[in-house]
Amino acid sequence: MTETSNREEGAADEATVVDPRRLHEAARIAEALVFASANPVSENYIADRLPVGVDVQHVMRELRSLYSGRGVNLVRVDDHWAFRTAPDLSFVIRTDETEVRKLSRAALEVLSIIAYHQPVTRAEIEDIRGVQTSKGTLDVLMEAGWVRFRGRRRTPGRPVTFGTTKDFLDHFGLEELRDLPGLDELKGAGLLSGRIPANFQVPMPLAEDELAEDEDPITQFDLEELGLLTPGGKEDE
Amino acid sequence: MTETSNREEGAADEATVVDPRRLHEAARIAEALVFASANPVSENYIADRLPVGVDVQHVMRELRSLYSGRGVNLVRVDDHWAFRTAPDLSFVIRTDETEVRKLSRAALEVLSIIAYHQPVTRAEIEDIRGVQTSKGTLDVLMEAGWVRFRGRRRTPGRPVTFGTTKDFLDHFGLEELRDLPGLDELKGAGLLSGRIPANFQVPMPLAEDELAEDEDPITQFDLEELGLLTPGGKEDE
Amino acid sequence: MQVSGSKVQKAKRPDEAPMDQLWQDGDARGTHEESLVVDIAGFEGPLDLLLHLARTQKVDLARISVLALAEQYLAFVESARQVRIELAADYLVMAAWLAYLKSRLLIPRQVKDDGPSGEEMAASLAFRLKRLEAMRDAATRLINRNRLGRDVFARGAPEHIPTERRSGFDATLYDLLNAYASLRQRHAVTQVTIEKRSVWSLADAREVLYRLIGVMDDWTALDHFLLRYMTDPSERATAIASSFAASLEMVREGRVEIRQEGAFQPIYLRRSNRADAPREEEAADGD
Repeated sequence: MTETSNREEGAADEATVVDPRRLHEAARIAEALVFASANPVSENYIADRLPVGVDVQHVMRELRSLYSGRGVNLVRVDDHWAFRTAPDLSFVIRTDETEVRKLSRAALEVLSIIAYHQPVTRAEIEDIRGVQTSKGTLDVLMEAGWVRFRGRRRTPGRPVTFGTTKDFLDHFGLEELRDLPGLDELKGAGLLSGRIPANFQVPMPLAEDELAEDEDPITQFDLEELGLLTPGGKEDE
Repeated sequence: MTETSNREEGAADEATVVDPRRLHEAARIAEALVFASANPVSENYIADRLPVGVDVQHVMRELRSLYSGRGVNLVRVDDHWAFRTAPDLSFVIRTDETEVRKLSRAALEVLSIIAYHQPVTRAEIEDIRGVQTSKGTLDVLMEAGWVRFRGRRRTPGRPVTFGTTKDFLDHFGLEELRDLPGLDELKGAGLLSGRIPANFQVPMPLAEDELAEDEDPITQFDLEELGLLTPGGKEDE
Repeated sequence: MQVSGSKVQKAKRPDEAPMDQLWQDGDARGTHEESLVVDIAGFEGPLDLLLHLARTQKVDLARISVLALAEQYLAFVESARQVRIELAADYLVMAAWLAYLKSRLLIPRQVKDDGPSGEEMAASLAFRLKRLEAMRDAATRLINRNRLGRDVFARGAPEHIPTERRSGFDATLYDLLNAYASLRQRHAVTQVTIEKRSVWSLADAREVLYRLIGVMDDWTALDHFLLRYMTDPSERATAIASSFAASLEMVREGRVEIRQEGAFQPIYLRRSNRADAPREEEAADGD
């Protein structure tokens, strides 16, 4: 909490009445108020919260010049104050970023079923969920990079099986699929209530590189045959 | 992570030669990046966006000291950086709508046990509290984003373990877990290991070793009188 | 800080009624018998109650008499019984353990006896009380820190969310598990009639017991203490049978080891080494 000496000069006009310590404190308050507010803050609102006898306009002018050369500027809009990224730096903030989207409830459900029940076919996913799964949901999960085609079930129709990816483990902070909590642990954590039937089971997922007994590995040929293109493969790159 | 650390090493040497203009520019960028986000921004993320050859740690240290006396401070949370209002100004900023999550006594107790003992299993939490954890408790803490499944203990039964999150550190203003209040004393007193420490004696003042005014130092004789023999007393074992 | 010593009264003499001690600590815990049930509900389990009782001994944990504490607790449980207050099983199991502890402290050790000594048990209890209290203090310190959203504030108008994730989607493990659990739950519940919550079975009691003996990994003969506190005299015979069955079940699960010297001898239990972190200890298995 040391005072900045250069302030004293600028404050010359009021300096006779306000001591620099008070002024510095006022600046800290104004700064914090504007920073924490979701909307631009009116000058009156700030003034009400400053120590008595401190001129709000003076304080704000000081603050504005303090921030003028910095990465963040204090700007005034209609008697309201707000912090904004310095215009010349907007490129750092918006470049490569795509907006991060929240996964829909449906997508979360499908993803969790795939995680626990893999290798699992689409029909099985629908059976567990009790509703049809739109193709879009699986696409989203593929796009996210968390779900992949694992193989094909050796049953009539040779349905494709789904599984999770390495990125899935990374994202959710799991070392291996076996780290997913089991029935007792979900119960213990309060995620499942005690009111579940005795035969209720939470499967222990198969490791990602392990094939089930009735599963064939998926090949490029399969993908082409099915008219499936690995997502992300074409679009962005 | 590994790539950046290489870079940092190399950059550290150059830091002295980097011209101040470049450094100032880097500081502006870092400032803008951290300022623009409500959540802590990872050091790697910042480093990726700084001019080549600038040491991110150096820049952040400089920025931290620049903001140290101000109304908004730069704080570090687990290799991430964030701007936060200065704690002494809370009275100005707090409004009636301001509210933090209220925790039950049980939830708070479980939270601190997880924080100090992590990674910790549910059975261990219950062992420390001597009572079953009610279903909702862990759920509440996980929903708050303060507690997470960490993995599994490499012991028979492979129980899942719990730990705290970055949000936990951020919420309680901790730079890292080592900053947990009283951690060293608790460790020193053997209170964080599952087993009774070898030198554990029944009689031991709780936090501090000073005796209250109305207390005499305890002696072996007193203990016998109380019907207690310390396990450490039998030295022949 | 929670209950401080300020309102707690003078050191206890053994002949004093323990209830007086308990209810005279006015703050937050009532002062007359009618509020008894509420008072018990105010405790976070038997260890919490013990901590509270320990504080009423005036001396701090350093100089606590574990024996006196055990007696106080047992007297409390007895009184609760007399006024027909139902105590949660956790409390009763602790009572059983303390009754056993008391017997170990009072009866001279037999040569052939290889259960834990009373002193070891007392030390274990004191350690656990101390550890719990330490965690409480830590919790208090934690909660009194400058907290985000209460004392310290983040940028109110964030301009972007920095992300290094290759994936353009966000979700936490908790979101995922929560989605899975509630989905499965939803479908499970539609198919079953809801099971009625039964009273504490002996298997449940054993589970709690197993946790209570936590730090004791030596042979412990808790059975008849457990039965005494957990059951009605009239049901004791069947209870013994089912408890024995339950313990065999736990043995099969590898959670406990069990031993009996001979017919009608006490049944000794201990936590199985397999179920826990290894500890160097030559098993004195005499069977």
